[in-house]
Amino acid sequence: MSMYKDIAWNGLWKQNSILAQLLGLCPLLAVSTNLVNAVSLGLATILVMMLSNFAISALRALIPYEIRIPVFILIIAALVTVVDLAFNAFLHDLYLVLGIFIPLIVTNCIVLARVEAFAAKNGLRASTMDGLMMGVGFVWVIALLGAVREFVGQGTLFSGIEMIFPTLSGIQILPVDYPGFLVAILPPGAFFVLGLLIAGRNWLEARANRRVREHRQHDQPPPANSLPA
Amino acid sequence: MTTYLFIILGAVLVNNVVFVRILGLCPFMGVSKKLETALGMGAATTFVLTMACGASYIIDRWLLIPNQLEYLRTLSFIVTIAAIVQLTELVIQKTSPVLHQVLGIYLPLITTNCAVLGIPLLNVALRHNFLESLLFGFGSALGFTLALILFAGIRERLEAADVPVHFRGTAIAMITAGVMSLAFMGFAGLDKFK
Amino acid sequence: MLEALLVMALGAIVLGAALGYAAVRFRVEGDPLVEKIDAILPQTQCGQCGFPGCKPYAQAIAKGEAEINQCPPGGEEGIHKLADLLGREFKPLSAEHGIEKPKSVALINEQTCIGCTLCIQACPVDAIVGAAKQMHTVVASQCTGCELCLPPCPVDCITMEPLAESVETWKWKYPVVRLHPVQKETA
Amino acid sequence: MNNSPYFLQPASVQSVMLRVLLALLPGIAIYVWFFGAAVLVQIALASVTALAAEAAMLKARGKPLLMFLGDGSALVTAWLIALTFPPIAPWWLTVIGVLTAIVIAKHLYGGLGQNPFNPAMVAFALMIVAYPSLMSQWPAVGFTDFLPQWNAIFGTRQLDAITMATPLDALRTALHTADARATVAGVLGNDATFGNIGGKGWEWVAAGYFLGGIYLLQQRIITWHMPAAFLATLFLISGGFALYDPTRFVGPSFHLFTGGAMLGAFFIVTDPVSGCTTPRGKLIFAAGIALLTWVIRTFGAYPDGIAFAVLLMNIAAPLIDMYTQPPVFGHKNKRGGPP
Amino acid sequence: MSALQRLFGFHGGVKPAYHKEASTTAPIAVAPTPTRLVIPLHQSIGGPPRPLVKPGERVLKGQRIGSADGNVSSAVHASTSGTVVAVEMCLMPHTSGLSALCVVIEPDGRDEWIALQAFDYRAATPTQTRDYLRDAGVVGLGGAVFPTYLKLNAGKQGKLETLVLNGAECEPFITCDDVLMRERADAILRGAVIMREMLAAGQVLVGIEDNKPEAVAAMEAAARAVNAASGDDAIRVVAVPTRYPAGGAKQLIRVLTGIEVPHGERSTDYGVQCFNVGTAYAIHEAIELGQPLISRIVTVAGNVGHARNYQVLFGTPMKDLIALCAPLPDSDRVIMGGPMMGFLMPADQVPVVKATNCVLVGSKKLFPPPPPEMPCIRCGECAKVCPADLQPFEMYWFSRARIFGKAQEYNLFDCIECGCCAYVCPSRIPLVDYYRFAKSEIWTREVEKEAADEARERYEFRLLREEREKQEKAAKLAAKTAAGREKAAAAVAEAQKPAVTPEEDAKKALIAAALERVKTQKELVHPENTVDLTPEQQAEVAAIEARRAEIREMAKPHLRQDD
Amino acid sequence: MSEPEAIEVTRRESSVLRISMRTAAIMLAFTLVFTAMMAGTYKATEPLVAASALAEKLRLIGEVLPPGAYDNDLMADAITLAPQPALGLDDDTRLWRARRNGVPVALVFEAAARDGYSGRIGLIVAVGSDGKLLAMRVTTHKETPGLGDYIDPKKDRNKARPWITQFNGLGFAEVPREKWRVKKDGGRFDQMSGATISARAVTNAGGRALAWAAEHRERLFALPPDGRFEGKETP
Ligand SMILES: Cc1cc2nc3c(=O)[nH]c(=O)nc-3n(C[C@H](O)[C@H](O)[C@H](O)COP(=O)(O)O)c2cc1C
Ligand SMILES: Cc1cc2nc3c(=O)[nH]c(=O)nc-3n(C[C@H](O)[C@H](O)[C@H](O)COP(=O)(O)O)c2cc1C
Ligand SMILES: Cc1cc2nc3c(=O)[nH]c(=O)nc-3n(C[C@H](O)[C@H](O)[C@H](O)COP(=O)(O)O)c2cc1C
Ligand SMILES: Cc1cc2nc3c(=O)[nH]c(=O)nc-3n(C[C@H](O)[C@H](O)[C@H](O)CO)c2cc1C
Ligand code: SF4
Ligand code: SF4
Ligand code: SF4
Ligand code: SF4
Ligand code: FES
Repeated sequence: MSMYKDIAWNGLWKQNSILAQLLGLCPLLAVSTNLVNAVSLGLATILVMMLSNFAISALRALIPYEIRIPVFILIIAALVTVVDLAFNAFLHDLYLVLGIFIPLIVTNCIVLARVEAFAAKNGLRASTMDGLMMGVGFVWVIALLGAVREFVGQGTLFSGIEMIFPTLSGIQILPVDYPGFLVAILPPGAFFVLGLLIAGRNWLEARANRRVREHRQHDQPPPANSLPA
Repeated sequence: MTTYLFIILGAVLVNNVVFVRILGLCPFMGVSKKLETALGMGAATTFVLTMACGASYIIDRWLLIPNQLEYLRTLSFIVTIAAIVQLTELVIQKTSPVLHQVLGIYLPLITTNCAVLGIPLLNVALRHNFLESLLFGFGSALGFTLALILFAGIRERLEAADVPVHFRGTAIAMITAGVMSLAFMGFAGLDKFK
Repeated sequence: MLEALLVMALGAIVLGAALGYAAVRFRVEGDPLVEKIDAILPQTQCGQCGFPGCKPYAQAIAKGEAEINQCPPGGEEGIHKLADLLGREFKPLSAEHGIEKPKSVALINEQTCIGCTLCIQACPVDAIVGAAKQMHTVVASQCTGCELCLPPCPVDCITMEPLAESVETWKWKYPVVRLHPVQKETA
Repeated sequence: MNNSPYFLQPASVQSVMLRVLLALLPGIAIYVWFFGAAVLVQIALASVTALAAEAAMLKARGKPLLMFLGDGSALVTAWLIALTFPPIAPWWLTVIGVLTAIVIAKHLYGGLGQNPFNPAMVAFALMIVAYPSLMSQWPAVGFTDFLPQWNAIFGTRQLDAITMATPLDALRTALHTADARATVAGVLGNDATFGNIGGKGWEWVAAGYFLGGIYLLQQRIITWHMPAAFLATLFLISGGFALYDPTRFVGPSFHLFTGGAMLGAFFIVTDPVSGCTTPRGKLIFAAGIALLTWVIRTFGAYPDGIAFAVLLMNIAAPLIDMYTQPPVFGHKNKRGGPP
Repeated sequence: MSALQRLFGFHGGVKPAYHKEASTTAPIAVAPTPTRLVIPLHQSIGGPPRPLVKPGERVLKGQRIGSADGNVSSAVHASTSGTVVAVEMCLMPHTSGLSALCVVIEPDGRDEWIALQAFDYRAATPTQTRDYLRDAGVVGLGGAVFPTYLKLNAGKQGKLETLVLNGAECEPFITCDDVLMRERADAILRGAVIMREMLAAGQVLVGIEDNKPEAVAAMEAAARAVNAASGDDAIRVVAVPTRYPAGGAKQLIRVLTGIEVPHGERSTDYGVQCFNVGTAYAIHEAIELGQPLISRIVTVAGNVGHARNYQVLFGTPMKDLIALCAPLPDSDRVIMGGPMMGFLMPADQVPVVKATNCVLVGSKKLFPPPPPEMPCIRCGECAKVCPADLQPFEMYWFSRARIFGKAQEYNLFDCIECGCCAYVCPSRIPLVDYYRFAKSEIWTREVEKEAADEARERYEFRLLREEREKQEKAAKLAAKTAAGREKAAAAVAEAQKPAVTPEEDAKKALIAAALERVKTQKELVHPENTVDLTPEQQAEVAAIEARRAEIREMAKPHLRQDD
Repeated sequence: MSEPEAIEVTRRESSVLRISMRTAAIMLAFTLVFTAMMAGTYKATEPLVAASALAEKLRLIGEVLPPGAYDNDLMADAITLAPQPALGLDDDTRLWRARRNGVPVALVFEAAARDGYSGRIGLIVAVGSDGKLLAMRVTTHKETPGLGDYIDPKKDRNKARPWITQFNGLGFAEVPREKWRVKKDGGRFDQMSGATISARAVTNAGGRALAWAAEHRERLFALPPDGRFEGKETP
């Protein structure tokens, strides 16, 4: 069981695709202009990651080393296309919101990176779990980024939610005459906010490390959370 | 002639892949710590991207469109690209093991460099002909390389700066990338004179 | 449907064949990276990194199975060099593998040594000379200070002595901490 | 106790920065003369914000407060922000600008001397991208009434009446967006905005900055390389295009005397920290800024390209420096011999 | 003579206040012999000399007490006659405040010379002359104390165009060369003539900064005489513009000849060689008078009542020297050398050595502590004044952050540590300290790297040995059982590549195994890891063995019991 | 070359061939399986996707012309427009004709303003058979976010009455041709201060579209479905 805990911890924090590995940055930065877009794309990404980790873990014995990358890509691209078509057909509203960002999942580095680093070496359940957790790790970061950018940029949250749930509507948090801070929504803002998030993570890590060290000094075992990457 | 020049200039400066189109960020962040490796990655990407644009044009034009198989575009493009990357990787591995090791996980990840899929798809969307596709791919890759080596130059200097502890490394690199993209916004509007 | 399969099949055959050919043709032997990493490691051979020597640790790093911050004798300096070589992020020395200590050499107290040869067997660089039931001595210039000879000694006659500084080995200090010990006349 | 050398020339960062502030004074005086005392309000606002932000950051980073606060570099940044922002910009615009300059562009990089980008220009670029309209609202020349200006800065009302497009903005808008019939001569003929050179008043402000620049040169705080390369390049390129098609391209006298050109040439391009340092590098750096400035002014979306041009060349500065190292003693002509 | 010389410039340089008048008003005085001389053995670049004397021994003035050891080294001599009271670690005139081996002599007041005999260098081969100079302890007196005999080698072409005599003396306060030239111009030029002959130099240029008109005049007069005697116009005295560091060898060579000698190359390969005028004088003394180098002219200046130049015996405590000049009460430090490049002494009792051209007494007023260091603002002032055309702020930037590779890329090792950059820096950064720090770190690292490489070799050798032993043991074991014959063959075949037929193989394996058995037994008694040792290590081992033998004797009774 | 070496080489050659064949086969297998999967999904979703695309197009038209206003099959009653410089169009576009009980109600077509602050602004316009502009929407634009983008109602801060709705229901009868300008140019329509250019571009384009429709209305309604309108034929 602790293995799954480690997988979860890795995906959510320690090996977090964005904060720790800096992979999958393009969709992260391009789509996080508001919270709704960010979460929607994040959910689609989770789906693809789970499916591809599952499929490749299942098929890994059949794939020769030399052509593993093309085969992985083939599988991921096929899965993405299937998800894309399925969304188009069955969840048309969501599909319209996400538009071109679904095909873009193919080139999200973390999908391939996880497949190559984890699914190709591990069992079915662990791999699926890894896909899920890595995906969740991606979602919370992109959601946070989207929320901050939307809030600073427009003073709102959940704008555009009506496109998914027609009964709901976005929330104007800051006064209506808030002039907005356009840069937050533009590419530079994406970089700035992500930089601040990473610095925040560094700060938390440093604090945790200090704790561990203090524990050490008092001769207590540190909280064990160590699975090699 | 000038249209071709504009395609390249536009791709390098105005719609720089990294700063404006927000594509190819993972290698941009990952392989920019040293100038040499940045140059290597830039060269590899330029080669792959130009090839990918040519190949994808041919595939799209002569295989997919005549057979009404546009839904296979993403798949066929990405598989072609993967194959090109794999070939390049094998060749580099043989000819320059050090470069190969340094580029580490990023060489296979060129495949998932969004730019390498995104630019061929954009070529289709912009209805470029074969030559334009090649030039657009080449120009975008140049823009990527430019961004990468400029960034590497700054990062080499930043390495020695007295940056606050929690911002050292990637955090300040992100902020730097932000200012760079801000600077590239200065080129906004230049493309309306195409 | 059929066109789709045909088109993709055509591509697959061509690419698969080309890749298979290339994979065999361009296969590389050996791993130059391990050598490069090993060249950075201090060769103390102390095993504090959790591997039975510097080379195995180098191999583990090259394979991505070990962090770069596990070698205490190499210190921060060594980690920086590894980070540079591998394009990874610098990390402070991992606390669980030990701390950086000043360079020392082993010294055998010749009064107590019983000549059991256990230390000779432990020393990874053959820096101890002597024969069975005779006193043993450390050749200081060859001792890497790995401390591996300390535990096996049954009479605890080995101590680690920090290397003293001489005018020749003296280093200029980092300018912020300016130290000029003004010594009073001793004679 | 310190090591050799045991005695030093009397010079300090503080005196350098103070002389830069001094050199800005003539330009500021003329600016106030033509555009009103709002300029001084902005300078005060920016200075106070800058010092407060600097102090807060120094404290947060555990650096000695007095030594760095007194160095004057934050004041230079603040003054340049105040002089490049519109004098009637709302107070919060200036405050946010100064904060980004000092906190993000300067202290996140380690503070004085370590920032790769020109802090004042980061602030300008960020603000014009975020608030393009507020950043291009300038008071009409000669409209120096203090009260409306004060209201514009601290009130919430937008005062259309007292604003006017700057010459650069007006010319660019007319030439490139309105209708195809506009010509340089036609637009420049509109003397509500334009004097003979760079717009009424603007040329005098530029002359004031020029004077300050000469003082900096004389004090050997800046070298001739950057201002000369910048002004010469801007002159040549705008002159060349004006000769080629005088209806579409405006000439050098306009380019040199409007917007931030003169301020830029002597005070902004010359920022030692974020610019190039080798002699050849300085020439390339400043010429690059001039070229980009002209391109952005002429074809781009933003009215004055200097901020973007400076940032773009800041990006390239480390590489330029690296590749323009002067040859080291003895390495000039390999294998020696008298030259 | 001096009029027609074309001069070249060098980049950068500064003009600090010179403060030279005070010490040039009086002629050179001879400093009294102190009650105790502490003569460090290591006084030049290169390996430390081996001590030749033991405590209690009587030595004569000029007697060799340390002999050159290794390729780059120079002898050391007793400065006066007396008794060696100790050969021990004493505080060195070195910034570190560390001690090194010194010969402590109690003078007997008789000042008795060894038998002096001039050396007929014309009759000797160049190598003999150089060996003679090495044993006479002549080293460069311009500050670098590089053994002079090594520099008296004409290089690839076998001859030189120009011999440069360095009388520039560009450092503030220092006037030892100035007064030497004023008072002993003839002797200097006699030394120069010897050097010129040894180097087969075409011309001799004496470079003197133009703020020393008396020295220029004296040298010109002497040069006229020598030229008249030799009949050619080979020696010329050139007044060079006063600008620090015009006296740097590379800068002076550049000013006088236009030649730039790159870092790390020998100037002789460019047809020039540069010596300090004091060195020339020392050569004259060594060769024509037979006197080894036992004293030099030292300027005592700074925070003293009357600054002056003294002829000082090596080993004289600086304290005694300073006491001659009425130091002012607020004096707080002693500096060896000038204010631009000098080194802070750990205490004032350290001895005068060959490198001591000046003993500078400092005070807070004279050399105020620099204001706190600010960050570099890249103003480029330092690059403007750097005589080596470096980018000091880049070197500083990377040295400060300990990124030494990049610092080296910016040519850190071309820096001559002249201090010009730190002198002008508005941020008052002790730039040179950073360079010194970076340089010594880089050197240490190289040493460590070598040690690591050696350790790797030894480790790999040990692994190999262990592997071999394991195989041998396996073979032995296999050979023991009759059934294991084939196995042994296989094992040995594995170990030894060339394959042989099975029968032959088995037989051989048996023999080999038997042999190995004997060998292993031997090894068990005496592990064989003492092969491949260098002579020094063997000496160390031998010394240890000797000690061990002693201990064994003492320990015998106890050991028996254990048996 | 010595004997064993030669053998070694041939062996390697043959293994290269074998491996190539093997990888090709595996690639082929994977490709076939996954392409089949995709093709299957495509076939299965094709009708749904087509329906969605249609709905999307109708939604866009619906923005300017409510579905209740007509009863014919718009998609069937469409013609192709050759490039129309008067509308700022360089390419072939479609024009839809809305009728109710066979009576012409409105024309829906694309138009473009090429003098936006940052280039082309794409529009879709519905003009009633009575010559009134029913509604206008911006489909594509590159105006400065936060400044010129209020022309798109989604970005307009005034959600209650977005700027672009002020044209609804106005024709040349209500606003004379020469007053069909922004107020700053002496016309009837508001602009956002600080971003006149965008407003001016859209307003002028609306006026031009109205004039164009008035000129060609009869012919446009008269053309057979799927016909082609050149524009220059009628004087
Ligand atoms: C092993 C060794 C041999 C040297 N041989 C010579 C030589 O033959 N000729 C020479 O001019 N310098 C020789 N050098 C000296 C260096 O070039 C030295 O840096 C320089 O002469 C002294 O610099 P200075 O003139 O600034 O004191 C040698 C140095 C070393 C380490
Ligand atoms: C910055 C600097 C300044 C120097 N100034 C002098 C000087 O004024 N006079 C001098 O004789 N040597 C000076 N030297 C030492 C010379 O570089 C060189 O070592 C010496 O002239 C060689 O002669 P020597 O081997 O006889 O000492 C200086 C060196 C440096 C690096
Ligand atoms: C960066 C920047 C972006 C601008 N973007 C727009 C725009 O998208 N639409 C627009 O109409 N005006 C835009 N403008 C404003 C124009 O330059 C011009 O000042 C304005 O349209 C004139 O209108 P006014 O008369 O209402 O002030 C922009 C200005 C700047 C500086
Ligand atoms: C000649 C000169 C020009 C300067 N120009 C600028 C400038 O354009 N922008 C700025 O923020 N600071 C400027 N400074 C101040 C200072 O260098 C700046 O705050 C540093 O970049 C902060 O590290 C200048 C200083 C000098 C001496
Ligand atoms: S800790 Fe370092 S020195 Fe010790 S064995 Fe491991 S790598 Fe070698
Ligand atoms: S003597 Fe001891 S400390 Fe030294 S290398 Fe050998 S085992 Fe290590
Ligand atoms: S003089 Fe000082 S502040 Fe100026 S560039 Fe050099 S080191 Fe930096
Ligand atoms: S100390 Fe070095 S860097 Fe500084 S001026 Fe002298 S040679 Fe140049
Ligand atoms: S997500 Fe775009 S390159 Fe990684």
